[in-house]
Amino acid sequence: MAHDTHIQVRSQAEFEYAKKKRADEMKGHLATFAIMIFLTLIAFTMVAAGFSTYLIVPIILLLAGIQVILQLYYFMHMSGKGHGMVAFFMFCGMFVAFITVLALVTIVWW
Amino acid sequence: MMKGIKKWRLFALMTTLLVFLAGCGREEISTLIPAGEVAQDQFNLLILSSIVMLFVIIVVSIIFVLAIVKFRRSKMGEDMIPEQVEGSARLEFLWTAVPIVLLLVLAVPTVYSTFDLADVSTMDVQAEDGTSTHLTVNVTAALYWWEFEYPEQGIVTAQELVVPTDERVYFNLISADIKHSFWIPSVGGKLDVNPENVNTFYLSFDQQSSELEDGVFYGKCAELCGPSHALMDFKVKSVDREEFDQWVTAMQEEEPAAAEGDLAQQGEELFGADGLACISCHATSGAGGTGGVGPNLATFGDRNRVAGYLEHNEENLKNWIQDPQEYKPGNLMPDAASLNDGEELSDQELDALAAYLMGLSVEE
Amino acid sequence: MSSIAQKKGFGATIWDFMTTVDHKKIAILYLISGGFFFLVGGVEAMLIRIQLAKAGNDFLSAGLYNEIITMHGTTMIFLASMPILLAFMNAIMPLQIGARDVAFPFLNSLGFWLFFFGGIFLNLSWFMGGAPDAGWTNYASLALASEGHGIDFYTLGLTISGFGTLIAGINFLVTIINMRAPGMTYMRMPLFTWTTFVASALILLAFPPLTVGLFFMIFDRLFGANFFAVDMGGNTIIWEHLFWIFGHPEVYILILPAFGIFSEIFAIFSRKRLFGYTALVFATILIGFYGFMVWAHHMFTVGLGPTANAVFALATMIIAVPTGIKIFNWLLTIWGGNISFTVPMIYAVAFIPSFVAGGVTGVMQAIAPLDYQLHDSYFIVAHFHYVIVGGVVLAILAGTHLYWPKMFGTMLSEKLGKWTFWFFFIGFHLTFFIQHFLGLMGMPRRVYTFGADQGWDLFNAISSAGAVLMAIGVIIMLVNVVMTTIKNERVGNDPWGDGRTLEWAIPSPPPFYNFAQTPLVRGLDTYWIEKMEGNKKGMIFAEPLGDIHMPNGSIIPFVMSLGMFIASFGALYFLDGDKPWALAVLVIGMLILFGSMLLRSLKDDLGFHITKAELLEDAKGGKTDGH
Amino acid sequence: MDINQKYTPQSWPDHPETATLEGKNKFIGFWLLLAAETVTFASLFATYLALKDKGPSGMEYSAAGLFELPLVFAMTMILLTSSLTSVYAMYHMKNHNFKAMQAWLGITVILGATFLGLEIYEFNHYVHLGFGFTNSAFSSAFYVLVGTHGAHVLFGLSWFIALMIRNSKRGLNMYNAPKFYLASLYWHFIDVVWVFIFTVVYLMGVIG
Ligand code: HEA
Ligand code: HEA
Ligand code: HEC
Ligand code: CUA
Ligand SMILES: [Cu+2]
Repeated sequence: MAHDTHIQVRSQAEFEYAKKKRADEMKGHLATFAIMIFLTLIAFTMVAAGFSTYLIVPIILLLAGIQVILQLYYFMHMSGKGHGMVAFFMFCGMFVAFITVLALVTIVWW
Repeated sequence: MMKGIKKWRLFALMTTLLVFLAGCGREEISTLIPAGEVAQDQFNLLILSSIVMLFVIIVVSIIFVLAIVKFRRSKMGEDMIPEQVEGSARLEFLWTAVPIVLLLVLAVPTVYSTFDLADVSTMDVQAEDGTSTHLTVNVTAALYWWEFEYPEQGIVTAQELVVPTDERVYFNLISADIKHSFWIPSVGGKLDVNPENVNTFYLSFDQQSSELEDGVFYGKCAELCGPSHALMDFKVKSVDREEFDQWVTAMQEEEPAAAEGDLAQQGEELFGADGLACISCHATSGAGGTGGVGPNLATFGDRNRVAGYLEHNEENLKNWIQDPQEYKPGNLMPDAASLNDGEELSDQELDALAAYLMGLSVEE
Repeated sequence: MSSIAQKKGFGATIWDFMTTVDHKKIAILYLISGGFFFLVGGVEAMLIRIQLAKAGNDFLSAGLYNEIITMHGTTMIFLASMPILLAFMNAIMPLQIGARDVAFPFLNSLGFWLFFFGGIFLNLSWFMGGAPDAGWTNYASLALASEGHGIDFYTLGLTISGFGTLIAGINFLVTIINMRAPGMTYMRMPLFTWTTFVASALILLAFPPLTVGLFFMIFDRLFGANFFAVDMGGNTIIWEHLFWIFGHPEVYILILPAFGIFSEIFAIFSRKRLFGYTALVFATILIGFYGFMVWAHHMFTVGLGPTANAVFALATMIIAVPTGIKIFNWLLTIWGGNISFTVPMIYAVAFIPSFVAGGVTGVMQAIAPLDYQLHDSYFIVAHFHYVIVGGVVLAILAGTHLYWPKMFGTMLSEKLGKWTFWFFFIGFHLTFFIQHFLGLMGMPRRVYTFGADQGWDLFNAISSAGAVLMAIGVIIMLVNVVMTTIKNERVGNDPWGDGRTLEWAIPSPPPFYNFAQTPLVRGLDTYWIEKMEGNKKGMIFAEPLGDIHMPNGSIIPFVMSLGMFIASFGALYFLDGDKPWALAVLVIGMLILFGSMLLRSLKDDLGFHITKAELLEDAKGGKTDGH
Repeated sequence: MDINQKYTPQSWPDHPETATLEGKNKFIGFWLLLAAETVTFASLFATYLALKDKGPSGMEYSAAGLFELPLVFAMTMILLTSSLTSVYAMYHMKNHNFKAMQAWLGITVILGATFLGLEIYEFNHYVHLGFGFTNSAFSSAFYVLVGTHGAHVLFGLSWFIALMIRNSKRGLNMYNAPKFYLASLYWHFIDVVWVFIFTVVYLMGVIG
């Protein structure tokens, strides 16, 4: 285990490139954030504006879903390299989460 | 030693057969001797699934026994290295497909029956005069006893359910305290009695209980509900429609039958508000309710059991009144002494109460 | 015990085990405490059977009987079966994949101590005012009504030990994902490793609902919340759902590792590669997956409505298919093999008919309308003891014999082992076969007594007689363990002669650093491949001999668990009114817990190195001390 | 791995969080924990939905009558922003810029603490209105769901603070980089949960 951290010093060019890439990525994150704020605003506005419940509920749930995907895939890098198992288990978790919620809203009464 | 296993399997098969041949248990309580449409359906499912399962077991056993007999080391030789087979797609397919087919055989009647047994749509069907065409009984389960209310007829009884034969009887189940489960094994499967909702189902009774050795079907509480869960039994009398109607009429008579004889009259006094005030928990008229604190005793003299499970005689009754905790740990009836300012009841007083209670009857 | 431990005094040995982070020693801890709880649960089972031996027996009172069945079920499932299986996973799985240790040695120790203190906490209820008495399922309305603190011992104790199990599950998953030796692809992993993997995944996703349910119960009973208080708008069915969303996967958490152990045994003692390895792997995954979609089959009679019942009935039945695939692949593994009937193999062989009998009654219960009759009757008791005793317990007994030499370096007596087997096996069928019929004859479960007028006397008496045979079997097993330990005849790497996987390639017991050099895996059953090719060194290695990095031992896991244990007493008595010290105890416990956590995060724990020179010394027969 | 190994931005690997086996283990293990947390919160949400507006007869408060959106909106914005600031912190972590990372983490902590403060204020407000933990099934479910989230926020804050203090003198290395990374993952997860809380509890609560 001692041997898996040999240090690799990158050339200047390589380094500049990596740095640039990270800066680009950060810009993407900023955009993601803007979208999230926007989605949140829509959700709150719809409720404040008092549209029909049947319209609002599915839409705000959808918006929440999109936000979660943004968080997971952009902020948390779930599509990144080495995230295969991670994604698999998160999806299993969401699957169990989904059926749990489904069950408790359908087959438990009042 | 493998012969041992073979012998065991034979032995198991024999016991199975024997047990089935012996009729399996007592008529009053065995699911194997169905006494109603619902139980019959369920029994048929039992037989069907048992055949399928037996088939599975036999197939597995044959392969199994052949394998362990044919390929033992004593036959194959100490040093023999078998061929390292990887697998066979064809076989995998076979033993995926065959079980699926077997399961389909089970699935169809399962789904059909599930919906059929849950169908209570005819419950509220009304005849032209506005009365229901079917009998409905509201069952309330309370810590270790059962109350049966007949809303259409305006009567209440406890511990012993009286129902007409050869028709569907609908049940509304609710618990007064914690969860119980309502089960009459020989008449049909159970349904839970939850504290937060009314559960509804139907049963039908195709046999008159008087034909049974004990004269009643046995009912059980099937959900752990505390120390006396094991003793939370009830009894079912199934009678033909005519007799049932008579019983209802008798129950509807407002006044409880007057106590006969001195002893019983003394008992009635003790029972009443000026005596031990048993009446504050126990109603003695079929039409009257007590808010469900204690079982309605209007039909006590007709009962088959005391407190649901003790043999119905004065001895047990007196013991019960003296010290209910002794017989049903954790039940909610106070012992006699605590109702009598801390003093034990005298034998004479007990005799009186017993005489009175045994005289409460609506059957001729 | 390991040779290192023996040289030390008794106190030092104890200290060693309290601070160890070595997966092999933690395995021994799990085995001993799980074994102890198995005896406790077994004694409780015997009490149950004595009480039910005849009609109207008054050996146990009604209330005590309920406490005993509750503790029997809870102990057997949470404190006996699971920990013993975790013991085998700890002892064997890292060896099977050629890892140096598990991914988080520190957490491994924490997981054990949490389980241990949780179990002790639960059992202390016997001495502190009464055990829980609402059944192992602890249904909410009864649990809320139960007097005294029994239920609180249940909820708090299971919460603690549940955290331990969750930690163990995560640990195994990461170990398998990240620490496989070079060449050990997923499709070359031994089946026991695969089943450990899937069972751990089930632990990961099934324990949270239980924990949440337990917390609700704690809040309701101890802090005045209303989740299940019907008159306050609560709903008791929520508990049932949460419990069974956990509960059904739980039974597969038990049976999958058992399947894994049997898979190893069938291959080893038939001297044959597992037939349909790929199918076995996928069946394992499928069972795990389906396991989450069937829980409501425990609730058919609750009144969920026909649609829910039908859906869950069908979903449940499907599980028979992957399980069947497993059964038939095992049969084809021994078919054409060269079967040697050692003790582990006898258990494995006996498992097949026993488990199939239990499995098919499960499918019968899945037929919802039929289950209206079967539910909460002795038929259920028969079903689950057939799958649990006929599956899990037989696997535990088989695994104990199979892996004893790997864990302790000495073989259990084959002769006594066979005696144990016959007593246990015959007793098992005698006890539980007849219970199917008791159920069909109308006998509900969880009854402390039954009347002589119901026709159940004879069968109950037979059932109790069977239990006595089982007890004799277990006692012979104990004798076997003691005698073997006293004799202590040492064995080599591969005592069964036909080992196929990596764990048989290193000494029994393995040195504390496991493989001096990480092995290179060239296929399924890698050790067998090397043996067949006549490799004298046993294995091919993936790296040259070099320094090995090892984690330090630590007492912190023990102290953290102790902190939770103490805090739980505080919580338990918190609302009692007459116990002002409860809050103090709660706070002190929490301080110990968080203090030791803080200590852990502030103090860097970088481990130590074993040098190449020491390894060479060790290989020559010298001793390297762990520290 | 050597804790004293010094790095420069140029020798700092692309993915310091998974550059060592220990890091990789922590990384996978932590994600698995998040999967378990997903199920935990799902159970809490499911229970909340089942018990929403359920209480003893004559219960005073229902979701529609209780919740007010302005405060929740503010809390949401604050927490979302703190998610972004923690992304900035990780950006600088990858650039091996320790000071900037600490600064952004500091901002994240301040935002998180504000959020927590508002939540405590909110709870306190409800309790004063007479909507206490023990009042109804609804109130218990509400406080346990939102409170569990709050407890996670508290834990996240303590984690950040402990990491910042502990490592303030030694800068970034292979030993602590994974820890910073995981703490930030945890923070995002908290945000994910909050997205559902404001949607399911507050927004859907207000519309009844
Ligand atoms: C190790 C534990 C274990 C295992 C493996 C199983 C396996 C199964 N169980 Fe069991 N079960 C329990 C432990 C277990 N169970 C416990 C503890 C309870 C009671 C809890 C309590 O209430 O206290 C319970 C209760 C229980 C119930 C609830 C009964 C009730 O309370 O009303 C049901 C209902 O569907 C059920 C079904 C099944 C099924 C379908 C399987 C299947 O997985 C079985 C699959 C196996 C086979 C079918 C055999 C092999 C297959 C073949 C040879 C192929 C061909 C077969 C066919 C075509 C049928 N179980
Ligand atoms: C892993 C799980 C497991 C295991 C292994 C067992 C094993 C056994 N069980 Fe258990 N059982 C359950 C899980 C298990 N059980 C569960 C979950 C319930 C439901 C509880 C509930 O309703 O809530 C239950 C319920 C249950 C009942 C029904 C109670 C009721 O409903 O009223 C019965 C009755 O016969 C029973 C019997 C037995 C017997 C005879 C054994 C035997 O196999 C035990 C064999 C072991 C021994 C015999 C050990 C003997 C030990 C000694 C002799 C010790 C010597 C001591 C020293 C040297 C110190 N069990
Ligand atoms: C506080 C209420 C209460 C009082 C007062 C009370 N009982 Fe009861 N009684 C009950 C309850 C509750 C049961 C049902 C117990 C059970 O089966 O678990 C019961 C059961 C009985 C039974 C058996 C019923 C049956 O169906 O077999 C009899 C007989 C009885 N009581 C007689 C009496 C007498 C006589 C008195 C007065 C001395 C009395 N009770 C006072 C509550 C009460
Ligand atoms: Cu009522 Cu059991
Ligand atoms: Cu199940």
